Amino acid sequence: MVKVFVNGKEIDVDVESTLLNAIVKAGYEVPTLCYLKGIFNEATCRVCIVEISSGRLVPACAYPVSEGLKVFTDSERVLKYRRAIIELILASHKIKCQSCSMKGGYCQLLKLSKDYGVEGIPVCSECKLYGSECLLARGIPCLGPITIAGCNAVCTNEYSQCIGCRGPVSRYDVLKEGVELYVKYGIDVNEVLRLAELFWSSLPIIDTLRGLLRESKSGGKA
Amino acid sequence: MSLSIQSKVDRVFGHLEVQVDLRDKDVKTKFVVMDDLRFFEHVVIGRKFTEVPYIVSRICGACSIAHFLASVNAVEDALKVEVSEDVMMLKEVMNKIQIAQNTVVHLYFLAILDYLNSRNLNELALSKPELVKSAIILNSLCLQATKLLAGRIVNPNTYVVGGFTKNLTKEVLEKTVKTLDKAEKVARELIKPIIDLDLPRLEDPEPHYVVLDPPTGYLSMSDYIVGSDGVRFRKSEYLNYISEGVSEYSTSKYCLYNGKTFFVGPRARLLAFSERLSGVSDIVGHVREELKNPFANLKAKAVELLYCIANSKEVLSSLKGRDLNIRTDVKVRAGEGVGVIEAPRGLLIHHYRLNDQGIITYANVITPTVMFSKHVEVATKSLSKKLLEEGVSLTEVEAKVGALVRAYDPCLVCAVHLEVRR
Amino acid sequence: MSVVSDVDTVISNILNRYNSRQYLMRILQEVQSVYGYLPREALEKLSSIMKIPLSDIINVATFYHQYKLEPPGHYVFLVCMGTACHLKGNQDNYNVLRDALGIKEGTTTSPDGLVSVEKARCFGCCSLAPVIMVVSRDGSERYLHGYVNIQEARKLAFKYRGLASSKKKSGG
Amino acid sequence: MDKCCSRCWHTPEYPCKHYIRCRTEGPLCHDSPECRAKRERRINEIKYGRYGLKIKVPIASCTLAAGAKEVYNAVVKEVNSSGLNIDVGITGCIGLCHIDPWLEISGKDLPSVIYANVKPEEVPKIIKEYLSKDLSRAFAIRSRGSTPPSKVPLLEELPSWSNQVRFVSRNCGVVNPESIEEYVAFGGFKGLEKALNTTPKAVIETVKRSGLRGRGGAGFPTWIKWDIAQSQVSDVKYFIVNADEGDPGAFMNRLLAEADPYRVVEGMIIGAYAIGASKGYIFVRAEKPLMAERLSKAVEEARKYGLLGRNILGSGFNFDIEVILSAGAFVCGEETALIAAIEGRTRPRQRPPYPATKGLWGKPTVINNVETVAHVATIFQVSVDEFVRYGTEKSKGTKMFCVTGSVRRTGAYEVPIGITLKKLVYDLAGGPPEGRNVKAVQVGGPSGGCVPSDMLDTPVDYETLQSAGAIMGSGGVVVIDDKSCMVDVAKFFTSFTLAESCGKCFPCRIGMKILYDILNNITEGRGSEEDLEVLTELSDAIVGSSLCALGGTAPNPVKSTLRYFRDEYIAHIRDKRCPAGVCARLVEYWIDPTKCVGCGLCARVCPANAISGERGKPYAIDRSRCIKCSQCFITCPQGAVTKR
Repeated sequence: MVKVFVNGKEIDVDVESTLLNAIVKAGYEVPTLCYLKGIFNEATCRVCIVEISSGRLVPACAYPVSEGLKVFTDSERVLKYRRAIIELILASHKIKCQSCSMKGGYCQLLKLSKDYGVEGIPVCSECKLYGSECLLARGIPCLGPITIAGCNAVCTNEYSQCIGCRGPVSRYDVLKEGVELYVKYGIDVNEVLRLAELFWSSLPIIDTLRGLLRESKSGGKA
Repeated sequence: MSLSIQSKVDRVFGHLEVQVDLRDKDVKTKFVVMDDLRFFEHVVIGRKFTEVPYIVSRICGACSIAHFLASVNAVEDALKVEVSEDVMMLKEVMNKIQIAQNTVVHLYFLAILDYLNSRNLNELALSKPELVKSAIILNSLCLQATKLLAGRIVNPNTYVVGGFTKNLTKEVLEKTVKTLDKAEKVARELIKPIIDLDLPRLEDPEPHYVVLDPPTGYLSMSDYIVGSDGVRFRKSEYLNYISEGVSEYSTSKYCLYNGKTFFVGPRARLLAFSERLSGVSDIVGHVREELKNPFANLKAKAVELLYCIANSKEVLSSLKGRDLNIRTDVKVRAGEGVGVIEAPRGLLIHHYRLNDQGIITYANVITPTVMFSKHVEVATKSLSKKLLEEGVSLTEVEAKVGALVRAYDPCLVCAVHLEVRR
Repeated sequence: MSVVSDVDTVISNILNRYNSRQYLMRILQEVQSVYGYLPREALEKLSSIMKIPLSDIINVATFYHQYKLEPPGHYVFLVCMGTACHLKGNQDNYNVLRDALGIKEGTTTSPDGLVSVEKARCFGCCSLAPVIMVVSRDGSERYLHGYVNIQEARKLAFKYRGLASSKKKSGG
Repeated sequence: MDKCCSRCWHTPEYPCKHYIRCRTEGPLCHDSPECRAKRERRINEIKYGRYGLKIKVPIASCTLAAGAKEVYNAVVKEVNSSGLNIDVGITGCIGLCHIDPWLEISGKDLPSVIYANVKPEEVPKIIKEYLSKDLSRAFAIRSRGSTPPSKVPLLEELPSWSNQVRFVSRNCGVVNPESIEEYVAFGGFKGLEKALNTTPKAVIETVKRSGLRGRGGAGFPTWIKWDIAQSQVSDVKYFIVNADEGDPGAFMNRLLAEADPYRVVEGMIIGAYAIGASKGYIFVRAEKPLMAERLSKAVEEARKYGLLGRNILGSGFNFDIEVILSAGAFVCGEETALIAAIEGRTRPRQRPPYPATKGLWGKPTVINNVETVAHVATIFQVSVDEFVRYGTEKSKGTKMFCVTGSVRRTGAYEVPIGITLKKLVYDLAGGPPEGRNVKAVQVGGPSGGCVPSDMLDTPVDYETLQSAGAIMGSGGVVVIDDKSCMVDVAKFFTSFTLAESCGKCFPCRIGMKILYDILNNITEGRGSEEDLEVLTELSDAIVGSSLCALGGTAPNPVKSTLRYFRDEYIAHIRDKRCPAGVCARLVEYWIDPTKCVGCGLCARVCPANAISGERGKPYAIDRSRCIKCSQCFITCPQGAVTKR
């Protein structure tokens, strides 16, 4: 048995075991994608990275424990890089992935991407895929820029505004970009907000959006 | 013997219980809707007129297009928007195709089971595979056609107040026509078993009905409503004739036409305009004499199924030649408007009031199910009476009552969204 | 020569010398030295004899740069893409070669199948940068050209295509 | 290495402990003047040729490319035809690539003279002149004790030589790389004999005292690796030498292995003895045939003379070496990937467990690079004290650097660690050619970084280079002048690592692709200011979370260029301009009327019909219509189309 410290919590684990075992034993959680107990621990997805005493980031699923090792499962760096990795993994997926219903909708990756707020692909990207013209340019208030992709842009392809029935993107920067887009095309932000409230009024993110839109309004005036 | 039937009616859109009380000599029946209230009329208040169709189309997954069109009509009426002839026709086509699709689902997946003594679709699929198969095919064909015109199979997104956003090109229309052509072939075969059904005999105790009254054509848009008593009135006056009431036992409202219970829907339409049914007159002949029988709603539906497909096919082929004028620009203004449409289950009324920003300040919606809810009670009552006199077992009665209710094809989720105004 | 006919003999010869997973790399090299590339049949043969999943073999064959899965030309231009060579403009030479030999986008061999042009890793002759090495298909001949500029690259292209065509005539 | 007489009883089966020393210091087991004389004669023959005259021509990949083979043939032809009594031998590359092809003539009582850039046709003249003591053509003279003063400079006085410390490369360009006898004559395998007469622990102790650090890149102290491996209990251990030099711009390993392969073998045997390994592998690029050939030959020879195999030199220690041809993948520089390659698999794996504990086939394995083991051999041949005389506090000894790119004297130079880059670039390599200025120096290959010209005073050792954003790497030093675009350089390295990424872990596989795309956009004038932030963040993420060292260092070029040359990025992004005029999409093409012959090819290939003119007269490019596809530039047979 060796002693390891998971987020400061002292715990004894078997010599052969990995950091993941220790962390789980200590009652903490680390997300994993490629790891499959007893079958696959090649540490390829890097989602399970944690920080160890030396400050290095190591994959929990493959890293062996050692006496007195200190592990931090959610230090700032860890979260930042884990987020970046999830973004990278998503970047290699099709946009469809966001609406993928494989595994009965229990896709680990999608869950993670929600947890870590990297659901950032807006419907706009799909419009571009289909090469349909941008309604904002026509002055039609369209929620495309701030709505999660995955619907194949079924509305915008028919030249009718996106009403955000799939819910908003959870990434602040994307929201921001979207709002900038509205300002750029001179869309009345009240219209946008009204439209957004149609489906999202119960979601916490609507407040963020409100704030952004209000800013843009004041900015628009100035 | 137990003296009351409390029959949970399955194979309908929503949760319905029909109570037949036999304690004293005359039978009491109750049409008890058990879905929760869905205050849609409140939801839309304060929204912009452009959004209302989006919202109300989500009242019902089965007939979203009907609600959509009705509310669009209402808003256009309120804003005094004169949409072009083409748009009108296309709307009608959309509606017809949707009626056809609804009919397929109702007839072949829900209602017909009562007559082919199979408890559920699986059993039917085992006993009559080709029937179920072709029903499914027909359904999907109708859905395809819908998708082509309305953009989606539910909650259409190709139309905004003032006209179509989608550019309905020649290709699109041709595609639709092709699809409908396939559908028609299937339908012709498919409706035979319904037409030949041997329905339970039942004389309609209250043969009053209300239908939309188009100058020409069948299932066309119109501003006038006509009752079986010959009274014809503008849609905007509907409140003077059709009164809404609330029964304490049900979450849905009921309607009375001049204080009489009445029914709407295919049977009513057929009774009114059967002679206008071009192309399918031969079949109409079969069913016409039966139409007094509430059960005959099924046959009426079957007739409409074929007509809708055939007719919309013609219309589209006539349209696809020329270039369509599909947009009318909209000026926001205060106003009041009523939109009426013949939905799959009958007359559907949407009624809004807009202020000068185009914000909804008042909304009222009356769905077919609400209108014929009382009539269902009356009909079931007389049916169960009749059966009891014939001295059939209660279970039998229950089954028959269920079949009758199903023949109306009530949509409870539509019925209950209404806000209760006392 | 038809590949399929003598593939068995070739493989068995090689496997007589080394027959174990650890020599897979060497074995593939030998196969390539015979054919100039790795014919599908050979790989399948290997996998069936050595009891290695074909996927594993393909994995190795595609992972390392040396292996080719399509037949190369009689001569192969290996354009060094080392740092020094890059800085001294071997990218331009590469483009010139492709252009002169009319090699289509996405392929490495000229349409007439005579010569191919490939990017290569540093030969360690950075002192002569930019460097272009030319090897014959069977690897028997190796010519190394240093200080190449685009004019010379053009000349080289034509020179070796000429050699290759003469080879082809002589049934090489 | 023939026996002196029948009394020499050494055979590979029953080896003699003093076999090696016996070869150089005359017979030891028995005392006989004639035997001793025989030995001395042999050594003299080796050094100065049988007739006191010897011509050495370097045969190595680089010199061959420069035409050394022809020179060699010419020499042989001349000697045979003229019937002169001269030995003609081959040798390895001396490291001064700018004088290739060269040859060296030496005589017992004549100076040993080096002739630079020899052409085959001038070989007869050279020989004639040398014999008539006319050294006008000579490049330099090797000082040997007392050399008669002449106007020909001494090799040792040339800046490119005087600043070097030829420690591990002492034999390069001196001995015949194919003859074990010569190697022994020049003190080879002495170190092995010494080592075998001590205990493994003592060997490691010696290495520890020398403070030798891995010359492969990371600079991990060699002795620690050995110590861990030595302390492991295992039936079999492995010692691997990584000669798979994939690092663009570095060729010192190739040079060493080609010029002095036996040194590598000797070092290997010593290391194997230290950790108790019974089997060794040399992993060498198949793309470098000569290197592989020389190494395999060296192994065979050594085996023949009982220096490999059972009971080496009677020490009871068994060890054998196998040369493995690598099919080539840059990632094999990563220890675990190299092991995978030897096992016939691909791709690195997560460390720990480190190879020293669980390596090849799960057995303890030590992996050193060529230069490291060569150093070990030299340390044991010469002495630790000699080694530690050079270098800095933290990193001792000397290191070979390959200075390439825009310098006058490209070559591989061995210098004490801690020498400044300036010295390396200007004094040794002679600085950039006329009219060019050094903009940056790229150290450490694709995983290294760029050091700007104003930081050339940084001493070259592991720590300071790291703090400067570069790494020592295997010692490739590429001098970048003002004609090169730093963004393009970064893009180049990124494309390299992108192509070489094994694709096992996400950060490297997809991160590098995105990095590359962004850089590509920038070089094509489609970049935005935000991109720079993305670059930085992404680079950090990749470094922080990649599986192996390749991913862990791959973004270094981007990071360092971003750090020192942000202005160039900005120039590309803001005013869509490539300051160095490299990025094809951002430069202007124009036709040099003096060079243009008016063939009209360019006009024909131009997809935008931007080129006009009439046959025979200079053509001209219409800037407004030019789409910068660079087709004309590629097509023009005269090189008249130029970038600006």
